Amino acid sequence: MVDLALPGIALFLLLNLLAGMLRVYRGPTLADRMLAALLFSTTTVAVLLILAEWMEQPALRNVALLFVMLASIISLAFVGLPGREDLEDGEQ
Amino acid sequence: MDSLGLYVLAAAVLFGVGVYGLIVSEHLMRKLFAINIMGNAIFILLVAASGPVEGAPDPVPQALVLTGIVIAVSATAFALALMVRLYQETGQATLSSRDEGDDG
Amino acid sequence: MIGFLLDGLIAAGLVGLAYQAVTSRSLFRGIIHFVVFGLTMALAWARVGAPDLAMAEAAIGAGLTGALMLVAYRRLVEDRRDAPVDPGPAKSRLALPIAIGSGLLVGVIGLSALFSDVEPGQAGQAVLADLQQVDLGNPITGVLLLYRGIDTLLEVAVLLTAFLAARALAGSESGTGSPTTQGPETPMVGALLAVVIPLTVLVSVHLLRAGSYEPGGAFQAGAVLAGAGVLLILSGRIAAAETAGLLVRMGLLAGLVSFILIGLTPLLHGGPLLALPGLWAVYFIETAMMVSIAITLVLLFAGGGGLKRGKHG
Amino acid sequence: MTAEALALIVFLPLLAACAAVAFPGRWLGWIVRIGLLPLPVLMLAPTLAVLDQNVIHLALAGHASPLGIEWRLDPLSLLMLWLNVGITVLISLHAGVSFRPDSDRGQRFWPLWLILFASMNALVLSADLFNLYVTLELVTLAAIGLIAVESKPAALRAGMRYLLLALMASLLYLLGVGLIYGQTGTLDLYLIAEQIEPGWLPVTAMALMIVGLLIKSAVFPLHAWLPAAHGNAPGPVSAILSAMVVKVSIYMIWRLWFWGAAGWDLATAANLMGLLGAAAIVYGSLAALVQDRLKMIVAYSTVAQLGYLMLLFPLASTLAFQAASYHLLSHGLAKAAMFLAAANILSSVGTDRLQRLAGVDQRRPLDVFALALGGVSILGLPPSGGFVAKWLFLEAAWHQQAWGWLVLVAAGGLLAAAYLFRVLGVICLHPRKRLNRRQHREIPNLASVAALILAVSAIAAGFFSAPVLSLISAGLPPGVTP
Repeated sequence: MVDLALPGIALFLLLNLLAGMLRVYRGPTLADRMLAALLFSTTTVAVLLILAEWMEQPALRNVALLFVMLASIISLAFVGLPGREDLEDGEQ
Repeated sequence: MDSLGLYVLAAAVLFGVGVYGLIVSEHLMRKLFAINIMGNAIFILLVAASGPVEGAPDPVPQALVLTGIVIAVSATAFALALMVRLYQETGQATLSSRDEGDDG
Repeated sequence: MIGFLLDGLIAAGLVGLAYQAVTSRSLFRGIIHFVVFGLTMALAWARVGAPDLAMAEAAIGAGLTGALMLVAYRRLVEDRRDAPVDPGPAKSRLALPIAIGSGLLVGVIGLSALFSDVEPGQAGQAVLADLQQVDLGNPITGVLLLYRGIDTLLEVAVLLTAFLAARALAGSESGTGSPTTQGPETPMVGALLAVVIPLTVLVSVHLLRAGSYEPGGAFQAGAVLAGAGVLLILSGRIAAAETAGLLVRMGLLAGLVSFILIGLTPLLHGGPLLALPGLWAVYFIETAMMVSIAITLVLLFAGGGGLKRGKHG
Repeated sequence: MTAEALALIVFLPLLAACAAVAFPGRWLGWIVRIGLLPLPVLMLAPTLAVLDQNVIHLALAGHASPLGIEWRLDPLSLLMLWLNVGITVLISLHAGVSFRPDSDRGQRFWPLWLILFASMNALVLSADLFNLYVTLELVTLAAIGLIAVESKPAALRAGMRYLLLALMASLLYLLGVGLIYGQTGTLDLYLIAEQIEPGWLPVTAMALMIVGLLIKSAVFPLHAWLPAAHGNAPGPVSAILSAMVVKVSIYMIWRLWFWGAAGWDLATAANLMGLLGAAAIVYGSLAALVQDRLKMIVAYSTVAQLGYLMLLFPLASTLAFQAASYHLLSHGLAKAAMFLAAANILSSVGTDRLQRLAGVDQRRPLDVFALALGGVSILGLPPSGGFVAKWLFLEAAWHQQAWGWLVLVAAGGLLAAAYLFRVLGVICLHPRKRLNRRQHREIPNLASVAALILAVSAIAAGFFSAPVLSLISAGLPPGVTP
């Protein structure tokens, strides 16, 4: 049962991601998309940590670490986009 | 079929999506998405095409893909700079107009 | 079985995201999908037993490429508000058949390559056999620096060339301004930087050191370090300058020059070209490459020839 | 000695490029000289070694293949190396004037120029399929950076189209490399040749790599990007693009075809390649005939002349090898001369539209002379280098009783004559002098002298063919019998 638990959780988290992606896809506001994208990175970190245990590849923890660093950078890069409201208007 | 086969199938579809995007997209940045997606598809095939060595994946194709990723980002960065410059000069980020006879 | 489900989900996600990236209505959304595609790609690499590639893809393929795309998008929007940014997709009757045809072709090639009974690669076997004599735990770092060093050397040259070519384009006109965020004075940004910058440096040094015995290495570490630089630019602490100062230029070239010079030294006493004189040389070159990669990527992001203190520096 | 010389031939220009980035300003001129001028002298050691031993292997980092990467110098790669060194140094004379090292443009130009030079040297030496991919990417990026260095809209657009196609081409090549590694477990071209059997996967892999390289070398019908890119680049860049950059990928196809797939029966595919070449010759020449800009005419002429290099595949004899290699050499020299001359005329008159060039022979006699001499070699009149190449092609076709190819080579010469005489006719035979004196801008003599030296070398190549031809016949691929 235990060997099913870890991949099961990973699968569940991935399904969560899929739901999150629906938000990225549907929007409607940029904030929704942003939050979904952030959710994506945190969930991926969790998936990677679980995979590290399950696949017995401790190196994947380093990958997770890297994801955490990237999340902060990408979020600031998103926030830094200027005039995003009128962009969104123009493109919808 | 094992997991690697699944990823090879995904790579095939990704390549198709990339080709489709390359043809359909007018905007240069979308063309770059498409080329990068095709590149990733090929990277998957590169790793999948070689058999394991002593039970572990062969390190050589992985090193090649690592090199490939860095080259892809270099080319993409330059292409983006070229696109921005083209846009500043012409107001277009596409290749649609044909004025090659221009001797500027 | 459950692993197969997991892989199926990741594979389906890859395809969906890729399709969204190339066809989504707005370009901005396309970029988000592309970045998320890259992150999913990293998961896929983790699943097929390639953690080095997972790291490289997450940091370079998704993170920095995404950041570069965002900043390019921003320049497009800012430069000419009158011109339409995105003309939308073209109609082509041939697109779908060609795409399906090439996808099928690649699929047939890939599957038959996968299921043809391949021998273990001679090169891979030789690498693992030779690494027994060297105290280097990560075979990929071994391939990159000891056995296929010239690939890596030229790869660093490719990155430098991309920067030089992009710099040669950047005219004196508008559009070279650094992409700072709107509210760098807000206390949150300062606090974020105070935490994230030292952490980023720490993580990159960790990844660099890890590269000798487990997945990691100069490229991944350099990309994370570049992330710190990108943060500093976005918060207005540093900005693009017309020309590079001496320090930036030295950092830009450190990797390539030290690799070439160390690679040439064996010739002085009749040794083979590019034979690194010891593991210290591997570490030295990797460190120099990390610095060069980080600075090159930051300069590409800043969109200028050099760096200077920013408005909020 | 040879190892040291080869190392410097690749790394000296690369180090000079780094120095040019590190110390911009007054030192740049000297850095460039140090990076370029010792190269012809350094070439002597490898040349003597090849004359002595025919083939030189150099295992980089002391690891022979399959573990490491090998450099391999044989007569064909020696010829390419000499061609690259010679043409680059001569074009650099011109670039030294048109991109003065102390100017802002010069500082953007020279690092990329040096990297392009170094990367082509590295490409010619490499015998490793993946290393070839890396060097080819370096060549492409540096070349496109140079095309766009003046940021004219037409050049930017041409560069962008070139870049997208080149990236796609690299992906096809890379997929082929991956399949080959999966099948053989090695990346060294010569080890692959021993192990690979013509099953459907290896054939597909070869086909993918060759199609990718055909795109990069702009062989008909994949030539669409070339005329715009070569016609809109700055003068020295057009010259090196036509003289060397497209040739190195054709060189790679030769390597894959004749050395990599040595034992395969490729008769049908070879005829197909020959037909592509034939179509390139006819289409390129006809397109050159209707262009109204001088540089575009020269660029379409490149499309046509590349077709001759494809005739090697169906003919595949000693004579054909000598012909194709000599064509590579003489076309490189002649085309570089013509592009430099055209660039001089363009920057002097302010336009290169043909109808406005009437009477330019009185303003720029040296450039028109260089253009004419280059043209003589392109259309294969004796005693030029081009004549030797075309004569050898005719002889090769004659010996194999391949009458179709024979007629094609002869007709190609006539077509070339048509578009070149059109150019010279407009420039020199004109009822009244229409060139406005006020539009005329002085440019330094050295720019014209560089074009003239290249043109004279293209003619002189006709007199000194014997040692080169015997060198080439010493380095034939395994399948080809003398």
